[in-house]
Amino acid sequence: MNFAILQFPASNCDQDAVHVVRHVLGHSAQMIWHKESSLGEPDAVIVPGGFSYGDYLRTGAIAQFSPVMQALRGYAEAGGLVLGICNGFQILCEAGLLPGALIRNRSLQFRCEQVFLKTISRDSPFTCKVPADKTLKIPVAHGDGCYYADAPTIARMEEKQQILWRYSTEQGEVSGMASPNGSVGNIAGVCNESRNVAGLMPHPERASEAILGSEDGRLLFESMIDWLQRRKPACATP
Amino acid sequence: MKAKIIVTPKKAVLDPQGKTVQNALEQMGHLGIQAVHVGKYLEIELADGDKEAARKQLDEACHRFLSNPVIEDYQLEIES
Amino acid sequence: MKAKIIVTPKKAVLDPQGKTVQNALEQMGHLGIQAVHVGKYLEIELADGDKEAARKQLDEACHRFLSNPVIEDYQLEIES
Amino acid sequence: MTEPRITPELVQKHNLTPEEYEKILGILGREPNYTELGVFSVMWSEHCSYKNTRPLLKTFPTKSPKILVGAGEENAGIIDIGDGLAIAFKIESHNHPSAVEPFQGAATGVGGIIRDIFTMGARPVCAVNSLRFGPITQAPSKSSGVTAEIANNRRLLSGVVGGIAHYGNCFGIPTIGGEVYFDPCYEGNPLVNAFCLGVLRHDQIARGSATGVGNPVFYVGPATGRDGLAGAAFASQDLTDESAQQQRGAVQVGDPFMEKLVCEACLELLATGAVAGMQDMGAAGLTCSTCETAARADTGIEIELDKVPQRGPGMTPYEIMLSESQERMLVIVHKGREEEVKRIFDKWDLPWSEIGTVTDSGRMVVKHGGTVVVDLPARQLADDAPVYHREAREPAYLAGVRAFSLATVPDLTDPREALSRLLAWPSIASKNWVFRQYDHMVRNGSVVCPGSDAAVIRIKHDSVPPVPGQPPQALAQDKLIAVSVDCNATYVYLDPYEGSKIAVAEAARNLACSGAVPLGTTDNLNFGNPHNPEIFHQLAESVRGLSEACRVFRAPVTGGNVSLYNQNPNGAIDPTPTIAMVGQIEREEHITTQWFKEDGDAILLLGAPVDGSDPMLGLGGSAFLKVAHGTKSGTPPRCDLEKEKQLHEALLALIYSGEIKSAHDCSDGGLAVALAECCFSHQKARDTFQLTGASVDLSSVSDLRLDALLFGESQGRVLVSVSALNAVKVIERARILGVAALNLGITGGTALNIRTGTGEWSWDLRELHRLWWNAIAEAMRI
Ligand SMILES: Nc1ncnc2c1ncn2[C@@H]1O[C@H](COP(=O)(O)OP(=O)(O)O)[C@@H](O)[C@H]1O
Ligand SMILES: [Mg+2]
Repeated sequence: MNFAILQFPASNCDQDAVHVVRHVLGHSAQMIWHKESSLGEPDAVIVPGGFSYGDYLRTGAIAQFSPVMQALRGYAEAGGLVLGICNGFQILCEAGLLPGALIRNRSLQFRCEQVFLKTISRDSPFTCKVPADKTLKIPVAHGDGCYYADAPTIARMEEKQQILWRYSTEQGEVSGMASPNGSVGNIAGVCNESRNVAGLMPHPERASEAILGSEDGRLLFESMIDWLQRRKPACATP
Repeated sequence: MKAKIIVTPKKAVLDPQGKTVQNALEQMGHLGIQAVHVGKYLEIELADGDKEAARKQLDEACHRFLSNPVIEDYQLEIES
Repeated sequence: MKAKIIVTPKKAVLDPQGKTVQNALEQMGHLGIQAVHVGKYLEIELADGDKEAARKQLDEACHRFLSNPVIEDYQLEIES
Repeated sequence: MTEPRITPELVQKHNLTPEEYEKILGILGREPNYTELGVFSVMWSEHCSYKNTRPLLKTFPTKSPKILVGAGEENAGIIDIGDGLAIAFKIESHNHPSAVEPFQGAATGVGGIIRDIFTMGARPVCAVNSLRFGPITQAPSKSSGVTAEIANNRRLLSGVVGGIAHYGNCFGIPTIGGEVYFDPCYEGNPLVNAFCLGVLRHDQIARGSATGVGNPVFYVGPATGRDGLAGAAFASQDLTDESAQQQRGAVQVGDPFMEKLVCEACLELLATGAVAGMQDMGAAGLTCSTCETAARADTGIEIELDKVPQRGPGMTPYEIMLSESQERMLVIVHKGREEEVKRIFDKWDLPWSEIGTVTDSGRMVVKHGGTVVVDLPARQLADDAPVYHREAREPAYLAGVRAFSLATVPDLTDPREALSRLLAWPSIASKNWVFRQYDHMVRNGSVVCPGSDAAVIRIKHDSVPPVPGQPPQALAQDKLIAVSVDCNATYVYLDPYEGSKIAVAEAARNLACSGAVPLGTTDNLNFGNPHNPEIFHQLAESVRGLSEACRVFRAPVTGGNVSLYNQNPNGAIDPTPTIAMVGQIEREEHITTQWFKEDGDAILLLGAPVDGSDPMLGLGGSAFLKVAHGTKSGTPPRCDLEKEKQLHEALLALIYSGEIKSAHDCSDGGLAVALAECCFSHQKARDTFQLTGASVDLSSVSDLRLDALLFGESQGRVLVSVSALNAVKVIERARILGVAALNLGITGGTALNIRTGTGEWSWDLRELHRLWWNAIAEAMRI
């Protein structure tokens, strides 16, 4: 598979995503500079973490106007797979490709720690390979990770099973203490209605190798690859 | 010309910063504080010109960019 | 009563956020922008009472912790 | 515009002595003008010239076959780590700016040290910090309310940590470790020492020299403003209300976003081969970077200030030359390759300007509005600052603290409360409130995160800066680098020589506990005013101890930083020579962490349980004496360097043989605190801890005071756990390797149980852990 990884000024997890795609998963990865107006023809796009534009004004606010985002919109509308991680999630929300917004952590402090995630819907290209009942250990590192959407939006997302992950305890219990940021309903990651665009605050690319303490994050990438492989013959370009 | 923009969190949105400031003020002995909201303030210095055109342009920017309508409201004011 | 507080970076101090927003606005096609300053806005809802006393108290709070006098200026306004 | 006339008062205001001014007149053969005086004052400040410490610093060991760039040659030293790869690292202080504005002061400190590293051509891959503040908790005796001092110390802690987090997180560098101590001596004068380490290939080393006559000089980064005017000079005088007030008008604000762009652009640029030399504008900004690059290359440099991007109108040459606006670089480019440079800066949307050329005149010439405003000999300015051999006198307080005897302190009968109090004491308590605010995992290399003796990162092949047109070169194997930063300043206060040896020994011991062999050291000498002979004595004795210890551990000093004048109205800080030591771990299997791994393992103590030849039995200057008896006195533990070295080598040999499951050194709080930390320091995830109980029996160590046995801080001790089946074998091997080893007990259960000749006690681990884990957060919540 061929992954495109967007690079904004002050993306800083871009190389981490490339590393995991190339050297852990053995697929190909290409960095796309934000001033490009075309994505090429990737099988999937990752919008990586970081502090695009220094997180000034609002996280992800400025990046949404980069030329590459126009191309990304088209790509997503045509059904292409897009995964936003951390700052990437914030950018996708700001750009309107995902519902909701991410606001300051309730503690008002940055938080970097391992958390556990419960997968809420396994019916998506990002979760299809996650075993039922498995909690995922994946780290977070963010200051603005508190997910917010108004009640009607949340209700609609729940109905359409757009909530993919919630913060939980190791045993899979969704409790307030398990959340590092105070998100509505402990939401850690969501997808759009057509399920081809997803975003999450935790960093699966930092949990893809045993030496870093967890390999659970790999399940997300492996889900995408599996889904693409199954889809590929039917529709060559999404 | 100068544009002044105030961006505030929507009332329904959690405002932990407001809450923290309120607690701190109360601890300092301030009485009768009913609520605190913390938002952003932007000041934009503009070349002199058509005020109404500037307002229109900036209103658009506020809506698309300077505030996020999912979580925030804004007020725009232009002074000449 | 309502207190409105605007906190802005001192003019002599670098405002990287303002500069970045200015660049973004220019890239989006806004013309004639000479400077952008990004600060904080606080709104404090107060029980009705002595306006001057409230001002004095809040002025103190602005100075002590609502703004950072080393790098920021503030304006305090009280409406009844 | 008229410039001030040079008067003796003006010279004095620039912190130059009449003799120094005479020397300047001698060099120039004329009077300097106002701008030139400013240039001399910053270049000849302690911060830039090391005029008070140079003779001392010369005594450091600085050589080893692995050193590629040695101390003092460039902005940071460089050490070979094999396979054509190398690391660059350095520590630097930002104490005074942090006292004035903690958030921005600490943030710009991080920014400055990161620039020092990528200036060398290295990609910054991790950061570490060492912090000191006044107390953040009230002494238990006076419990009502919080004093203004304590409130202020908390404000400083919160600001400094916030600033480090802001800058490092946004830049995208993992902050993987550090230390935090609290002591009244730092009230009003906190210490903020920031360390950064970067990686590069040998052929990527960049030099800070202006070579090639005729080469153009580029300025890149944000416009120059009036911020941080003469910051180097500010750092080189006592911190007073007045000096702080002055500096307040010109606080530097950090822009990590800009720094990230500058770093990426510079690394990309270096890879093109178009760069002849590069230097960051740190302390003394444009002044220091121009004259130092010219001095190194033995050339001259000429710049035009009209071409320097400026933030506001009307800046004077004096202000432009002395500004310390952040995130700026000076780049000397091979003539004819300017277009490549412009293309890369434009790609990253960076402001840049061509401001001058390299000349062969040996002079630093600055023009403004067509006239020459500075014309000085670059080399003499950079290298000929006066050197002082200051007077040293043994401090009077030492006699008093040496006279302290244990006989005046009654022994403990029940240690339960003492251990709880020590674990909740902020200097010993978990620092999670601090490091959870730092992104310590970005860059996918943090193998051992904050919470163990040393942090460990792996360097994978894509950690190295790029080579154009080439895919990242494969590495035979990832490299593993360990870092520890240490200094127990109380020991240094009580005995500058012995205490400084301990700082180095502890750093080396922490590395050994993680499975690493030392490669090199960088030090940050934080002291008071060197004009005071007693302080100079501390400094000289400290350097003697550091040098000796670095020699023994084969950890040569590759660079460092001196921060003097750390005083507040109550006097000087405790002498604090912070040591950051870097080591290498040969193989992944050797990485060792401090916490117990499972139930049923044997707990062994390597090293003698107590140093019997120490009259204070390890209690001098101990955390226990401070917490339980409120005294900071006695002679500190002795440090037998040869014995230490033998211990580290034995520990490493045991780690290599695969026997060691965990290793943790005994430091602040002694054996009991170290044991507790082994039981509970492993955090699996947020709010999810691994608690592994232990039952130990110390009754074989007879004839020892209970407080000394449990809380004494004798040096040269490490707690390890091994599979119970291997215990006898490991003890035997340790003895063969010349190290005493004692089987203390076994892991397991939910309590820490300790038995001694006089009694048996038990602590509930969850309770102990709660105290230790939450102490700082609880103090900071108020
Ligand atoms: N300022 C800090 N930043 C990051 N990590 C820190 C900081 N202070 C302490 N830590 C981490 O907390 C752990 C315990 O620190 P410390 O008590 O100083 O250890 P030791 O006594 O073994 O040197 C270490 O892993 C250290 O890196
Ligand atoms: Mg240790």
